[in-house]
Amino acid sequence: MATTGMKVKDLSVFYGEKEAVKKVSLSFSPKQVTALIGPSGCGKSTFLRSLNRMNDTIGGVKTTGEIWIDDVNVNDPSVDVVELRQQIGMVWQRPNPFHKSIYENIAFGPRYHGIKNKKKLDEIVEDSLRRAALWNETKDRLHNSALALSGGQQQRLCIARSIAVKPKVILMDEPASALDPVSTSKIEELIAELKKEYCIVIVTHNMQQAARVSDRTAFFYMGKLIETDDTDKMFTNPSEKETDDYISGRFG
Amino acid sequence: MEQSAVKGQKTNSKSAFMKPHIREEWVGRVYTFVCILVLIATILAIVYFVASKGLSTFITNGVNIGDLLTGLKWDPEGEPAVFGALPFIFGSFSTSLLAALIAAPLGCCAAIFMTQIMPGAGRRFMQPVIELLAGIPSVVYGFVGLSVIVPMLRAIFPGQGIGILAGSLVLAVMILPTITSIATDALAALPGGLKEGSFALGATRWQTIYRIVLPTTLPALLTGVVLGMARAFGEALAVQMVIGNAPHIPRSLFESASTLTSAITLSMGNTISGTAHNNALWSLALILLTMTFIFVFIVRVLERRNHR
Amino acid sequence: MKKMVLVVMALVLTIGLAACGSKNTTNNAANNGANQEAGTNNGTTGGAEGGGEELSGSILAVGSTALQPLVDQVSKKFMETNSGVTIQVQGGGSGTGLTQVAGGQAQIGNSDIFAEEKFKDAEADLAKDLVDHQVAVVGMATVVNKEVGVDNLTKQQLVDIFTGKVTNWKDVGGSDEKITIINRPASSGTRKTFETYALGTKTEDLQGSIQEDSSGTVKKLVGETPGAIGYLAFSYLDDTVKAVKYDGVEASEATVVDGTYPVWAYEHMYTKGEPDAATKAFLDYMLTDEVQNGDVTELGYIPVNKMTVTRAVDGTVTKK
Amino acid sequence: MNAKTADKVATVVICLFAGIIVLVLLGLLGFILFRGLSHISWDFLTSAPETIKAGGGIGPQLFNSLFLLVLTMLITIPLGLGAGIYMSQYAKPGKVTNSIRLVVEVLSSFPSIVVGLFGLLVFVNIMGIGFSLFSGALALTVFNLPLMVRITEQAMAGVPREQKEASLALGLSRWKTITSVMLPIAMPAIITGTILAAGRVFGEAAALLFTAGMSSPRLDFTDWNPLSPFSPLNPFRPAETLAVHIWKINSEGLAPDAGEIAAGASAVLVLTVLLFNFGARWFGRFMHRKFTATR
Repeated sequence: MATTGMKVKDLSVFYGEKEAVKKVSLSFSPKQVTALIGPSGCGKSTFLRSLNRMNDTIGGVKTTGEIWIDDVNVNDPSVDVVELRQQIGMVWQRPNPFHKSIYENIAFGPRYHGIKNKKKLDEIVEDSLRRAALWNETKDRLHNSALALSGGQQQRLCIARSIAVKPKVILMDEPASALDPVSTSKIEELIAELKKEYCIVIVTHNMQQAARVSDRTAFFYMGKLIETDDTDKMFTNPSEKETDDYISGRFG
Repeated sequence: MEQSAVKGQKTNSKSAFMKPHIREEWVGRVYTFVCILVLIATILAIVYFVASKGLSTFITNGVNIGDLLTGLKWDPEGEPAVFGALPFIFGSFSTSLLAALIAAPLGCCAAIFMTQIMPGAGRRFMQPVIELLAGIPSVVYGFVGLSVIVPMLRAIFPGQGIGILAGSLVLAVMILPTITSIATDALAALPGGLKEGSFALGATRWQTIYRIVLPTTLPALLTGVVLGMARAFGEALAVQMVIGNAPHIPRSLFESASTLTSAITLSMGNTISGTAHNNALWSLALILLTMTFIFVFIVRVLERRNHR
Repeated sequence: MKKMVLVVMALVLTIGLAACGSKNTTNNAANNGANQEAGTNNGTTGGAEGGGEELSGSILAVGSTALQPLVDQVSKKFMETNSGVTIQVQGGGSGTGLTQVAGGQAQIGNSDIFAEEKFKDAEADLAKDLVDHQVAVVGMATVVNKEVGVDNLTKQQLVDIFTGKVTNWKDVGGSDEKITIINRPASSGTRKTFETYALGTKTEDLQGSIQEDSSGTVKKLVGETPGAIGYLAFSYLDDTVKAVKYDGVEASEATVVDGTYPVWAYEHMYTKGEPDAATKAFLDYMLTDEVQNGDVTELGYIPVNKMTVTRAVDGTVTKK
Repeated sequence: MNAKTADKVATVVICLFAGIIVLVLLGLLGFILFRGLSHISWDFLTSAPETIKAGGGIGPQLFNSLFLLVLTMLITIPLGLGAGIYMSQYAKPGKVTNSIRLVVEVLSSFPSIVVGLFGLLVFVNIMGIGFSLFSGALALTVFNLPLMVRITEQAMAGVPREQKEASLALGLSRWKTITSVMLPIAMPAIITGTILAAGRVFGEAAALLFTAGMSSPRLDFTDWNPLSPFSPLNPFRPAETLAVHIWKINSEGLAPDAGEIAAGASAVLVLTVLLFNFGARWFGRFMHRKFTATR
């Protein structure tokens, strides 16, 4: 079902006068993981956040260019942002479960989108938690507070929460950078699993992680997209000098 | 809607109608907007009300605005009536300034105690104690001031006990919670690394507080003090009971004086709306309003500096 | 007791209404006697209820805090018999009361002083519409701290004190103690009365004098501050302060009534134009002997109909 | 003086000052309670006041205070929440928003007597509500509202941005995000603030002299029909609150035991505010635990 990718054309993002993202064109294919890498402040997070217009919530941000998901331009002012966001899931750097029970964290979205049937909701909760590899750990305490989970579990809960509303694309902003190595590898396994169904865009600082999980990689530097290619090629034989320097650790 | 093509869920089958989430959003926006309109309307009404009444002293009663602000003699029922509000302005400033001078060190010490010296017990015990001070009604403060502070001052110092010092003492206790809670918040918000860095360099706790903590939080502390002063400036009943209310600039801290608020409270009910005396009282209220604006403005400037 | 009062009231009201305009009703004695003691007599309420025509309406009486307790108490009794009438009594000060009644928001404006003295400047015309109803007389005594050792002050001595010519009690025959003046604010009716009838002159607020609006605070301050002098209505006098003679005349109800003690004022209840039926009935009820000798006396005022002298707006006193 | 000594001296001084504050408060409370507690009895709390006789109670006043508080809160809370939410979520940052914020602060520190006279003119006279609990509640709203707005705004601003974004990213509308995700998190802070603000309402006198009035009609505590003029629940009847009663008794009280009644009533008032304070802390903690803890 979720076979949609995204196409970005000439996307620029301004914080007031400052151009944080400069005319980036990039496309994300379905059932693939695309990693966005680059030094801090290169604009990759801003780029990611503009994909579901999350930057709207911050004052003073202006976005130009086109972002296509199916036949809809995300940046079109007439687009219903609420409906749009339902199709684009998002996971943050720090786990941010709602201050509710584990069950409510998952069921909250679907119920809002019209699924009132208790049985159906139960199914969605179980299914989402299973996909996030969290079911076995939480099935006995679904109605306990989500805040009592460990950091890694919370992050997986957040992923489960975002897939519960059946998005087409999942955006991940450094999803494992606040976690320990064990939790990190669990998240990475999960990403590999999820890519079978979703188009995933992940921002990461960790080059090994990018190499491990992604199919394609895009390198951002100073707000510009320097290079994008298959991950294997990027890490072995980049065509731009800046990419090579960054990957081999000469700066950043 | 163009979206419908990509929609995977049946929730939006109603899209021909108004979508529920748009309707809901609209309801929320209208509701909150109406609330803010009510708030603004209230503010405008009260400002208009005070300004129109307060300005009529100058317009209909022909009092010179300069005379009002700088005049030393207040004889509203005399022939001819004289309206000089300087003693009240002086009284308001001196009482609130003195109150702030008394309360600021106490409040800051309490805040330091609660955050730096005994964070656990301090917050659990001191905080409720100080918030309680904020909850005691001003009538009770005035009553206690009249029954305890005035006789005490009368016994210790020459004079009648009543006066600016008595007013300041009562006010100091009343504004203590404002100053303390703002100072506590500022000190608690200080990044832990800053202090630890100082300790790591071998500085004592006092050196750390004195050289690192206080300078960094100074703007916030000042904000607290100014807000406290603003509250002192506007307080009426408690001050009126202990200050004596003579419309003169007193020669000492223990001589009967008057503030803007005490002059208003004392005579407002006794005068008839529309008379020169009544209008003059509203002019005092207008001065008060302007002063409060200035106080808040100062706070704003301090806060802005704090953010930088 | 309540039922008793009810019966009496109904009677009084019936007669009061019947004999509109004439102040003295016939059943004085019965009322006075019954008032305090005859609690056992339950009476038969049924017949007495609404003896006259049924009154209805709501009355708002606003103003003087000094008059409020009296009006409040009497209004409650009045409402017992006239269930169709609701009376609200509020404070706020004489100025507020007169403003409200002149503006038509209240039916009755309670005031400590003549409306003509309050309405000035642009508002002077408003006083013309107001009809005065004098319901009680309040006497005012000069009070001093007990330690000052003075028990008589002449008018001139008082003037000297309140204008600041004399600043020590020894100059008026007391102990060696500095004088502290506890005054009322310039807008106060009490102060106006005191200045007009005790001092005969307006005074300015002196440096170092204290001004308090409430009788309770004045009493407390005079009682506690060494060398303090102030003035209080008779009803507030007690043994914490000392009332001094005025020109040798004792401040008491008797001296006020016979006109020898001049420091007193009427308590006014103003209506705008002629009052409506319910308001009129209530005002008439205020003047019945039952109220005058009962509640008025009980609350420390002096019954207005006992006075042997009357006083006009301009202060001229005439024997009745 | 070397650094160590200075440190010790400073610590002692700070502790001393903190001690002084506690002592002042305990002294204050002790004074009020000591004078008043002996006078408090069930009869005092429930019987009606007397004008000139001893032995009057504060029953109606206590009831009026509580009822007025409820009324005020009924008006203030929805308005304050809405306006606070607007200020923190919908208002565009800029000059207008800032100036509203500024004026809100001015209003919350404005002398209450002016608000009272404003209420007399606008609510009592122009709107024709008369001296009544409702007028009083509206007047109290005038300066409680800014407080409420500020409390809400600060509480909402304290909600982590990720929480809001997580909800928005799930495809929830802003309003739903505010009501279902942000408000519950901000709730403990709002409740604590509200209860503390309630204490201020409870103790207010000057604004009520001119709006709710200084006298009570006879109350029939058996008649609970809010439309009947003698029913305690009728919001359009005049009512004297506890704080106003204290003020009145202190200034013009004629009863022989006026002093004791004032002391007793003050003690009741302070005890109630104390109760509010502890209630606020307990409730805030309870809510916090409910929303965050493991259970």
